[in-house]
Amino acid sequence: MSGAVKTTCREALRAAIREAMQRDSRVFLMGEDVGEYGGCFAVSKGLLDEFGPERIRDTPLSESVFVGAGIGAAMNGLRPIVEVMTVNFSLLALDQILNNAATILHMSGGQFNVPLVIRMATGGGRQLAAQHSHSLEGWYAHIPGIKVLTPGTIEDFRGMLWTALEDPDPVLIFENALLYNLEGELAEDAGPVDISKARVLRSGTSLSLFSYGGSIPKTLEAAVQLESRGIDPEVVDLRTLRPLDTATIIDSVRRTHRAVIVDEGWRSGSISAEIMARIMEESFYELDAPVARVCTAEVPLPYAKQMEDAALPRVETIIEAAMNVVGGNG
Amino acid sequence: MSGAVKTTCREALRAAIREAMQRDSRVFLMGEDVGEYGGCFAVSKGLLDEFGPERIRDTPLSESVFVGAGIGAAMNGLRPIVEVMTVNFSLLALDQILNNAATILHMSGGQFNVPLVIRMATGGGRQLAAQHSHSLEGWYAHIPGIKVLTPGTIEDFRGMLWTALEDPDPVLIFENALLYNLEGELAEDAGPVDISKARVLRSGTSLSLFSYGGSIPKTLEAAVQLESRGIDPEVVDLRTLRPLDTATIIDSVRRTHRAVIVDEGWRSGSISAEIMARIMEESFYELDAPVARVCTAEVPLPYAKQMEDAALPRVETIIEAAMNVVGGNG
Amino acid sequence: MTRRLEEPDYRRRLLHEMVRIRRFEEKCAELYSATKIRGFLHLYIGEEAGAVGIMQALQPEDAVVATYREHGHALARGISARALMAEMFGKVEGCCRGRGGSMHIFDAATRFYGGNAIVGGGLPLAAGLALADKMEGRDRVTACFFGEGAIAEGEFHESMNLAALWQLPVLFCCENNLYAMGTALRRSESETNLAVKAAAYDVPSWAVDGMDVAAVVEAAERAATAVRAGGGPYFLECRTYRFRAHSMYDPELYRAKQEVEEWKKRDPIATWMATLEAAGEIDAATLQRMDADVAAEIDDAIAFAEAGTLEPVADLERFVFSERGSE
Amino acid sequence: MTRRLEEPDYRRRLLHEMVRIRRFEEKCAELYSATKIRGFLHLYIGEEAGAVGIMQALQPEDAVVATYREHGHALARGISARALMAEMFGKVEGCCRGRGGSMHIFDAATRFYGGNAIVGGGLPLAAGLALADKMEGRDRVTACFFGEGAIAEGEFHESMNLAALWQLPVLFCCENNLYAMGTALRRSESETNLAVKAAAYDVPSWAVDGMDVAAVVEAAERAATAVRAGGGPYFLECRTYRFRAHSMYDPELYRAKQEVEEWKKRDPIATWMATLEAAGEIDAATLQRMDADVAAEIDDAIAFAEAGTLEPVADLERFVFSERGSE
Ligand SMILES: Cc1ncc(C[n+]2csc(CCOP(=O)(O)OP(=O)(O)O)c2C)c(N)n1
Ligand SMILES: Cc1ncc(C[n+]2csc(CCOP(=O)(O)OP(=O)(O)O)c2C)c(N)n1
Ligand SMILES: [Mg+2]
Ligand SMILES: [Mg+2]
Repeated sequence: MSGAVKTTCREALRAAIREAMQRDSRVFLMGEDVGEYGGCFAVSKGLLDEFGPERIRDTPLSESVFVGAGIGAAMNGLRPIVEVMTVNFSLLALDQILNNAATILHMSGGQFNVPLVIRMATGGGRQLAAQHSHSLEGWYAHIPGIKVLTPGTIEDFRGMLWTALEDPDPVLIFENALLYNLEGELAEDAGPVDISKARVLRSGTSLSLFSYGGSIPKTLEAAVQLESRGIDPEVVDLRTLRPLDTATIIDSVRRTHRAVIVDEGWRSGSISAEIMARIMEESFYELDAPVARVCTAEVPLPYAKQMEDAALPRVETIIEAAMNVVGGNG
Repeated sequence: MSGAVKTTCREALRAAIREAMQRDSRVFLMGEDVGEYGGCFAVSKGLLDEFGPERIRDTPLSESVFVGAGIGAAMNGLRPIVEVMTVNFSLLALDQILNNAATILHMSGGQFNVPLVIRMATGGGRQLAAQHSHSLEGWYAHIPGIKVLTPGTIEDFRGMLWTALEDPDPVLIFENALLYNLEGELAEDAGPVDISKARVLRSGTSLSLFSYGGSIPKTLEAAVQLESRGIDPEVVDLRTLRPLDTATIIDSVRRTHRAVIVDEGWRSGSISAEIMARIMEESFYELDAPVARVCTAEVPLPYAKQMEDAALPRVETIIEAAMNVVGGNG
Repeated sequence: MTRRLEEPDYRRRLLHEMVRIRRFEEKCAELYSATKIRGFLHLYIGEEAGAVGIMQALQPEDAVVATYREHGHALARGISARALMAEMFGKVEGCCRGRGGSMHIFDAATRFYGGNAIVGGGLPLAAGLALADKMEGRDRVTACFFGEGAIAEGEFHESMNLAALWQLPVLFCCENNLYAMGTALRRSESETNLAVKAAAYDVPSWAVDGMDVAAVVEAAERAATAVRAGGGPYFLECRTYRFRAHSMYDPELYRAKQEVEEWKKRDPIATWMATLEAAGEIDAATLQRMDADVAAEIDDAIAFAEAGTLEPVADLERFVFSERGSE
Repeated sequence: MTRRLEEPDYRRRLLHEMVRIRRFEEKCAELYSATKIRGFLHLYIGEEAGAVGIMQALQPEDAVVATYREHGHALARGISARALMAEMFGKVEGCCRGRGGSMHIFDAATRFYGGNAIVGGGLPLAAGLALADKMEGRDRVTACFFGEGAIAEGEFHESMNLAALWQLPVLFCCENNLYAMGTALRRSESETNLAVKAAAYDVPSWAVDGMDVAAVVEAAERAATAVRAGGGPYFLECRTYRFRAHSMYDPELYRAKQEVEEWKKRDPIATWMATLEAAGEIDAATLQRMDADVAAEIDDAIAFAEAGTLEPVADLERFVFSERGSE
């Protein structure tokens, strides 16, 4: 392995896009303000100069058509990366995602696959209030026919796009906007990553903490603090919410017998609920205590900081849930 | 109580709409083909003649604007019933539902409520294939700020609309299209129903079968067949998927110690998962076996009958799941 | 473009194509009553000149996007009656293994990209297909069919704008049959002159009598030529009428029988037949042979569909994702 | 409509209104840097003549729907600087208890229906507000503000059509500042003459110099009068320009400094001030008093916001549903 460089998730992602465009002339990026503006999160900054307006393609404010156009272009030989600025606006394109992208391969009897990558920023925590703070990746994971990726580490910001572009089917990548500035070390030759597996970020024996995306840093921090309280948590980064890597989840629970799920989605009908259901189905008798979840409160996220903080998963609430699960009747 | 009349869910619903319009001049019905066509499921047949085109209002094919217009009209003193022909088309209006209807009251600090009722047909089983067979009511139940009703009995087809129209906040009613023709007895003076409670349709001791909407008849049939095998199932009609009546669910589980959930949504991230999570959270130590679920296979629904049948919950699959849960390690 | 339209053989072929679609669908209606075909069934009867005429302007490498009312387009595009009928019978020999049914006809060989049952849902796809062609420098056209009802959907607007802005080779084919289910155009659009819609995007447009197959051929060739030459999208309005109900469940309360009868006088098949007869280009014997050929083709398709097999339920989860081996 | 525009008092009031918005927002920018205001902050600086001019044509019982760039509209509509500033400070004394912030100003008293942060998301609401007024026979207007970028969204199209089809009393106010974030109009619309968009729905339209407050007042009064008289919707385009970045995060790579400078020469406040001065309707003393008044009002608003309290987190779940007692 070559040396490591210090970088950010934003830079890692930009490098991934650049490299994909260099590697494969069929790849192009399209979305609102990806070009002249430089990307609303500066992810694509500089790429317009490098690749020109044909391949770094600014779109009008028309989420439904540019997502649908991505589907059509993918079906006709290209490898589009469609950037929907944030998940909040993706609702306008949901018909295209669910009724076309996710459906056409099956419904056409296997004739037409849709090798499309859709990227979007997700998550709260920036005081952007009710219409700009959704975390709907767990919700999207309900839809058969798509894959749902949620990078939570710099390696995945670097590597998931590559793997997604090699996938013959639609892949949605949800990038928690708070992670773009996250710094870390990345191998100089960092490349594609396996998206079929969850990853144990920290081995432990007391309980399993399952998390993904923007909640990973919080969960790792909670783990550190739990350790200082004499608890030895395992931290599992789910990474891909659809298809879920149930095997890794169950394997972890079989070893720790206790679990907490940390998830920035609203609680009811969250991906946490699905994980609890799978643990119930596959390892009920291994559990020493009911699985707990730390989710976002079931409210439209408010602007005021104290209110938003109260609504979102926090290090303290993760610790509290973990303590309850560990201290519980076993 | 007065006498009972034989009727269908369709007739009961039409009677409910008619009565609401007679009772309250602020109520009107709007949607695609609700007027001159007579409603795509004939629910509103005859109402145009009775109430005229101002109050039985045909809309263009513009789901987003007519749902949004329902929100605006509700905020400005009216009581619209917006009919989105089927849930499949509601995706085009999801931005309005999630970012406006569900959000405005909270985000405006309690200033503006949205007393809107949105009705839509839902469900598969009619060989309408991948784009016309969704069951997304459980998915909608993820959204804070709305209520999600799923009538599964003739009483609820008759009564839920009334209660929904009295609600100050947005209420979505999902009508399984296979139930419109369902016949039954209805009290002549049938009126509004409580939407805050699940209902035990059949008391039993061996296990709890939780279900709603289009799966109710199948679940009741499965219960009859289970009885003949010496099993005594309780059948609980969830009725309202948001907010879920957790108390009734937990109460039933505390009595039966075993449960199966029957749900026409796709399995991963289904409302079944949420119910399993709540049972895990609130009555884990009461369970004698893991809760099981019977959901729709995770595929876009195919046209061919044998394939669609294989994908949907069936009486046999419910019985099989129940037998497993009852026979399981306890 | 005039070249072929003057050849009697070609003119007879147009008739044959329309008759084939008509008879095929008449059979479908019977087979629906006989419960051989299920789900929704939307007939194209009365509108045949549109699909037949427009397909004349397409090359094999062009693409087609259609709606749930697409049997005519599928047949005119070259999907076999066998594959189509087997699809409607839900048999694995159907073009989509019986998974799509009447509303979801897909065919890779003829670049037929569905069969879309969401009104307006195909338009963004068409823009994307054309975008890929343009970016790859291919001289292809994507013909996108939709009803006038779709014009009220935001997706129509977004698609027209994108196609015009990026000068994409899309031939927008609006089949204006005056009704969207039970909703007459004037109750769905504040401006019923559809050319003005195209003007809002600076897209050239042309309205053609959709009951006159020759007129449609000419208009389509003119439009496709412009698109293929890199002139960006084109909006073609086919003014037509559906003779049957919207679907098999429609009681047709919203229009007068008289109105339907008036339009039937302009039946595109009868009219074209009369033209050919008047020109002495067709005679009773030819017509009889044509009818017999069509009947034989359809009988064969039905027999094929009947003899077809059902997809095994074990295959239910195949093609949720691609089968990696087969890439 | 000329009546008031000739009165010096009224003309000075227009200036005062614009200055008030300008100073308020200049303070907001400072307070953002001081981290008193957080989240997104979109300034209206340069566009003040639009909100001020159009609000002149509205009555108290009319309704307003706006976007995330709505401080100017909120102030011009009569929401107090205190309630607005406290909202941006996230205080419970803010018009939305501090829950909405800059992008979500709501106020029941002035019928201000948001503050919508989804581009195009307010247009359907406006149609619905107007529908209720029409059905109830009330002579009210709903003014709906949106940027030219929203025209690419399907919701614009659906809303214009519905409003025109049903002749709803909506005053569509398009604030064309030539950019949607970094996307210039010509890179977002194939047809940049927005009047043609209105024509596609048979909606009367008028384009006005949005840097000239008197012109906006006249145009708005003409339009609102037509709408109030039952003539259906009206499309008013305000041609304007934003002098500042799109939001506090925008590096403004997409436009030349020179272009911004050119537009600044047409600053609606400076221009109007010059007009009043030239007419001898305003002098240095009056201007000084005006500045002082405005400064005092804003200082007071900031002090009010500073002194405000934070909503208790225990209230987080209040108003997810209505509080039944309070109905
Ligand atoms: C988004 C959406 N809304 C509603 C429907 C139900 N629906 C199916 S066909 C149809 C009428 C469409 O009319 P038009 O576009 O004119 O096509 P035509 O049927 O006349 O060929 C409607 C409302 C649908 N399929 N999709
Ligand atoms: C549906 C949607 N897509 C994207 C965005 C991100 N966004 C916020 S403002 C904006 C530009 C809007 O431009 P315009 O409508 O012209 O209004 P202006 O900001 O110029 O006042 C964009 C793209 C959004 N808020 N909503
Ligand atoms: Mg039509
Ligand atoms: Mg703008």
